[in-house]
Amino acid sequence: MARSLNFIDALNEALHQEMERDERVFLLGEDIGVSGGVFKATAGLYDKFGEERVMDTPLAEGIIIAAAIGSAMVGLRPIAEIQFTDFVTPAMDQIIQQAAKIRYRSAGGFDCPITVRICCGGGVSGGLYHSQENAAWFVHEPGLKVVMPSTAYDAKGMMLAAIRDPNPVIFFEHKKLYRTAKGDVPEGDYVVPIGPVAVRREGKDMTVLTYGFMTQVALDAAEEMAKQGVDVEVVDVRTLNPLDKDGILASVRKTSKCLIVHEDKRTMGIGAELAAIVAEEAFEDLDGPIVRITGPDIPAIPFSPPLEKFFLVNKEKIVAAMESLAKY
Amino acid sequence: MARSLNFIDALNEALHQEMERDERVFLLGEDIGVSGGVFKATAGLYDKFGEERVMDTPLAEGIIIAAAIGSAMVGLRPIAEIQFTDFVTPAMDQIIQQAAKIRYRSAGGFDCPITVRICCGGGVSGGLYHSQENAAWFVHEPGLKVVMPSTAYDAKGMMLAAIRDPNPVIFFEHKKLYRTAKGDVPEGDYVVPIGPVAVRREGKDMTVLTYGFMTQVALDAAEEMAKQGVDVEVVDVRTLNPLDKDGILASVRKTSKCLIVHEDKRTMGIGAELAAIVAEEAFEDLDGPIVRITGPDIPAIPFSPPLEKFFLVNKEKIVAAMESLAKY
Amino acid sequence: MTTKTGRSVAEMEPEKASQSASQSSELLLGLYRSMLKCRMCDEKARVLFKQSKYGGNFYSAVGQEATEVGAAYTLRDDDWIAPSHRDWISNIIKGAPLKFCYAQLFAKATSPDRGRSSPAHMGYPPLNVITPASSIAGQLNVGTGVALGLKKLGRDTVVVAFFGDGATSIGGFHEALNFAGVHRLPIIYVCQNNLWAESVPLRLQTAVTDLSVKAQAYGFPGVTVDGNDIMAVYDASVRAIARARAGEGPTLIECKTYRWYGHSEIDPAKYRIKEEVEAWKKKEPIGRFEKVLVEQKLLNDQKKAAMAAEITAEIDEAVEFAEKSPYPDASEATDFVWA
Amino acid sequence: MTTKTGRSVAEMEPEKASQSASQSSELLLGLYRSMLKCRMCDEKARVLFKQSKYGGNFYSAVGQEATEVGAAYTLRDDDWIAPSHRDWISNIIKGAPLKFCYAQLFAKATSPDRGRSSPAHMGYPPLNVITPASSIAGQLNVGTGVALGLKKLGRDTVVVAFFGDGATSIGGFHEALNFAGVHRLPIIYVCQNNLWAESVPLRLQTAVTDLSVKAQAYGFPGVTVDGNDIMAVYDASVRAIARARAGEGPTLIECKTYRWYGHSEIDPAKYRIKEEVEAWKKKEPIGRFEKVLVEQKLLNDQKKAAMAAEITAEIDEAVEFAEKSPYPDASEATDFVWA
Ligand SMILES: Cc1ncc(C[n+]2csc(CCOP(=O)(O)OP(=O)(O)O)c2C)c(N)n1
Ligand SMILES: Cc1ncc(C[n+]2csc(CCOP(=O)(O)OP(=O)(O)O)c2C)c(N)n1
Ligand SMILES: [Mg+2]
Ligand SMILES: [Mg+2]
Repeated sequence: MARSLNFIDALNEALHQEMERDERVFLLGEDIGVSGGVFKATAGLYDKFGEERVMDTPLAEGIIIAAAIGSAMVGLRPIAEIQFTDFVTPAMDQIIQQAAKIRYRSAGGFDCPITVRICCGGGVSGGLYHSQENAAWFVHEPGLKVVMPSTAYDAKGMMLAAIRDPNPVIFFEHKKLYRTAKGDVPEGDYVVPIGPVAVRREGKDMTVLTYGFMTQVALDAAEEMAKQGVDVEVVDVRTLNPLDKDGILASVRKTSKCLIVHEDKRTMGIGAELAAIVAEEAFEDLDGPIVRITGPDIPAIPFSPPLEKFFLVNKEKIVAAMESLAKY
Repeated sequence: MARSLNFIDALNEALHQEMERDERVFLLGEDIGVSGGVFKATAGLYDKFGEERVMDTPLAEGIIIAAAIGSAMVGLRPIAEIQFTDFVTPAMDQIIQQAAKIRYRSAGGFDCPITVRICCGGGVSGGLYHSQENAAWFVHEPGLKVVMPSTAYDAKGMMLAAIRDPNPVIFFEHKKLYRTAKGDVPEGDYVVPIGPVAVRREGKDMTVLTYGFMTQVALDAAEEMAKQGVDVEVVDVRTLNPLDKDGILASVRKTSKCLIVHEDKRTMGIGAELAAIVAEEAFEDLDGPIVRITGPDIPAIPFSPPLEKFFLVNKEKIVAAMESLAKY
Repeated sequence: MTTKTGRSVAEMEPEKASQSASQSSELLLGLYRSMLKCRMCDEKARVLFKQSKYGGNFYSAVGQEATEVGAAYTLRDDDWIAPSHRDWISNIIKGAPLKFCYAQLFAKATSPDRGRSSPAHMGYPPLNVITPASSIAGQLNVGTGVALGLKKLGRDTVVVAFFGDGATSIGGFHEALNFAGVHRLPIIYVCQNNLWAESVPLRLQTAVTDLSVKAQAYGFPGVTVDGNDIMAVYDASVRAIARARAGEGPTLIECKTYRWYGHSEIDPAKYRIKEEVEAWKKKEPIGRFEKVLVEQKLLNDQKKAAMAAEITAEIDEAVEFAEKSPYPDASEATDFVWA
Repeated sequence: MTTKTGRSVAEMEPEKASQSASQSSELLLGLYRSMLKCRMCDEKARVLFKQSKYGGNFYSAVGQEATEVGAAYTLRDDDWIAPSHRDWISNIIKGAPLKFCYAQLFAKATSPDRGRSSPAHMGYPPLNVITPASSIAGQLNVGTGVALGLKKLGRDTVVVAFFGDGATSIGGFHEALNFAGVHRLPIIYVCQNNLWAESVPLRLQTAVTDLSVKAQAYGFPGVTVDGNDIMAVYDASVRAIARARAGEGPTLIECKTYRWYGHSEIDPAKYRIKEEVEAWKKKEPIGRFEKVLVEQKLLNDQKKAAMAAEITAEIDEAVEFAEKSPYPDASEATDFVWA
């Protein structure tokens, strides 16, 4: 049976259920235990499973990841939390040089089935160091899987998929979704496979490739365009590494127009790779340029409300881009 | 007067001359002093300038970068070395969260005029951890400048520009160029500005966007194509952040075809951004798909000779791509 | 009684502030006034947050004033402070005009960073207070770099870097202190051990009891002091600063202290037991020091009230300035990316 | 005489290996044979490199055999080793067949990693030797994670992690040891302090003399032993391993030792003075231990020659296997990216 749940409650439920089902699963991170996490994603787990399976760690992101990697190598299923993606940089060496490469460098001698939960994204007055995205770096790294769900349903289903995946999965959670993305979530066990895109709205005139919180904003913009008679297809690229090329190309080939939307900064954002794939493999199907609507190229989202607003992509910016692309 | 110098000797000369000219300049890094560096890029400097200005540091990339940042903030001009880009990951927090953002977050209250020399690239049997590129991550970060010269002339001129630049400059040196890229280098002081691309070969039929060691390989391929009557323009995108959009677009608009070549892995490599720029802003000028010739999506360049060879882009792979693109 | 951190409160009990008879009354009153000002400014910042006058978050240092003031009070204008998230008041101690401190909270165009950083992450470039990033221990690393630069320039200027107990676990702490030890840099590392890093108690942060032992790994002195005893912090800091100025290298000072409130204004801090909080409140630095000053007849109720009134007036004016200041214009968002 | 590291050689002089009369002759001969095998295999690896039989690089551990053998000799098959770049021989000690060790150097399809890692970066999954990355201290972090996992599984299995003096400076070292201290993990950190990190002398690496003091920062024991005295390393390791197996937590063992050759086969090591090298060669572990065994009549020239002949035969066979093995096919390059 499905009930309507918030994104964060769906996540929380996935953690509860998988920890019950599989005793190899344990959590580690800063403030995830007694306090249940900054956003309460891990609420209730400490009380239920105790401090051996819900570990509040020292303030040291590198060893959080390494402790996960090592215990995964001996057969456990750790879920590590990086409190904010802004603080993933101290763990880069562990994620890039260890997690992404241990299976490859040992020719399968050692596996690394870890899940790394990372809270990301802006729009909640987080400022320069509580609003970053940073997912693009990890899309550059084969050996990692990278996902960013946009619905409560996917939050639970992809979390279960991530934990059970034999690879290191970086699981990005856009903080703005936690309590705004509410939707039907089955009570029982189900998995949303890592890999395929989800077409959130079918349309024939234009494809929007997006992910995370922007999926909802793009859907709003698509509704607006419908009033103007433009039928927009919204593709939620919820798995960012490896990318579902077929799913992406199928939509663009159908609509012949491609708009890419993400909150992250423009240059070398994930939109760059999406655009490159389309420009290389669907060139002959395109009726117009591949347009990116993204954050501007500034170091991070500044705090002051007017500055934050300037950074963020909103419905108006997307609609404006859709309108001009529709003219081609 | 110009003489023919190796890439590495040109670099070394730039360091010598700038340290003589400007006493604020100092070097720090692992093994750069007494031993003159793994590749001898800093040879002779320790003997000339002493251990205060040529500092062998503890084995800790984070503090190497932070020591540079802090001393730049008080008016010095540090040049930090990361011995191999494979070992830049422990310094990510310092580069991304500090160097790239200190000026922005203080609204110009503090500046960060550091140069970070990083040796990168494959093709010398370096294996998984002595062959990486990793430049793409830094192209994602406004506030940083990122360069990768391809000639001895640029090695000196861009190094002088980097040291004098008021921003943090990440200076990538492809190790394969050190002793293969030989060319005329003026004895005196000159600067190759950070920013503009260099058109290394003019052509009218097709543009190749590339950088670093691949520039030479692309030029070889272009000569091969000339024999087939295809006139290829080779654009050396030697500044990777911020990108010279105008220079890139001017060439593509002229030739109407765009091939992108880099050694790095494909997905989220710098070619993605180059393709995205072209697909967005020169779409109407294009006569064919934007093709990328790159390393495959595997975690890093493996050691065993057949595996390394499989990874590397060579003239044959580029020529094959040029031939099929020429058909459009 | 044993706290959740696993140590007995009694064990940590410092009963009253130490007396330094040799110190001038001007100094003692100055220290007192500085602590009082910090406390009042900080409490005001909390009120303003609760009134939704600004967004984001605030990290109160109420209860830790002796540590901040004792360490930074004697710094010269050209000395540096490398603060962290809980050290907004270090700007005040260094002498930054209050109006800029509140403009920072309000993220106005008049703030030193023109509204870029989060409210509590304040620096003040004119007085060498480094604008902090949130990344824990970043200030230790950059601060150590500054100390290297100062040494190279041959100055007798020093750096005071503040951080918490949690920060001692991360690699950046280690790299900074090790480097400073090798090069005998002019820096004072002031660890404000308030027993908690957000909700994580000290026993899960480290297996040691006194964080000052960590200095032994780096070959320079480490001392633990009662961080709620202003004169203890002051004395240790004066010695460490003198050492640093004389080119004798760094010192690690662990100040045992306590934050009264949650980690931030949105943290109810349910992970701490009431007894622990109450016990520490009894040992809070300002009241303790007040008793000493009253005994020495340097302070009385009247003087205290006058002082408070002065500070209140200053705060009110500053808050008004901040409120009236404009927000930065959206177009400024792209400024200061590259020089 | 003072070395470039700033310490006198005499100060470090350990004259002859300690005697452990209580140890069985089988053990003593076993330790000796293991060291001899390591030395011979390593020297062979160097010769093969010089003959261009393989590319990349090799990091010789000649001179450091007592540290490697003393620490790892008593490990069970299910125990783990987390090696670094200089610990190719730790695979041999753990029992990896020699043919795979040479196939690794030759980067053949028969190597444990099918030719992926650099020659010296060998792991052996069947015996829980972790395939190392080059990133210094990575093995300490991952090894600590393994120790956490083993503890959670309730096993009495332990991890031995090897690293150099240089590795003690990087943040990863600190985070690993701090975490292991908090959770009393079953891991033994074996620091092979050979006084140099490539060309960087110890005095530029750290301000301390004995790296074992660093354990104090983490709340577990640290000991410094003569790393060229096999019985000293052995005794300290046996104690530390027993501690770890009993759930009593980690130990840091600093072994003072020396690498005879350059950092790698392409490093002429001109940064070291001849006297330093010669002094250390005199203290090398195998000859020293030999004297003890000869005194105890456990060894004589004949026995020694027989042992060497046996080992030589084993090496020759292994090298032949490696040489005859095919390279991996280019198409394999894309295998093992994702599971
Ligand atoms: C690298 C990093 N990881 C996590 C955080 C989130 N965070 C902010 S403050 C804090 C706790 C800090 O504790 P402590 O160092 O004891 O300082 P205190 O807040 O007690 O003053 C954490 C985990 C961060 N800012 N940076
Ligand atoms: C993070 C990182 N930085 C730099 C290097 C390059 N490097 C390889 S070995 C080495 C020196 C290691 O010294 P030490 O830890 O003392 O070990 P030893 O080689 O003496 O056995 C360096 C700098 C590396 N592998 N990883
Ligand atoms: Mg604290
Ligand atoms: Mg060493």
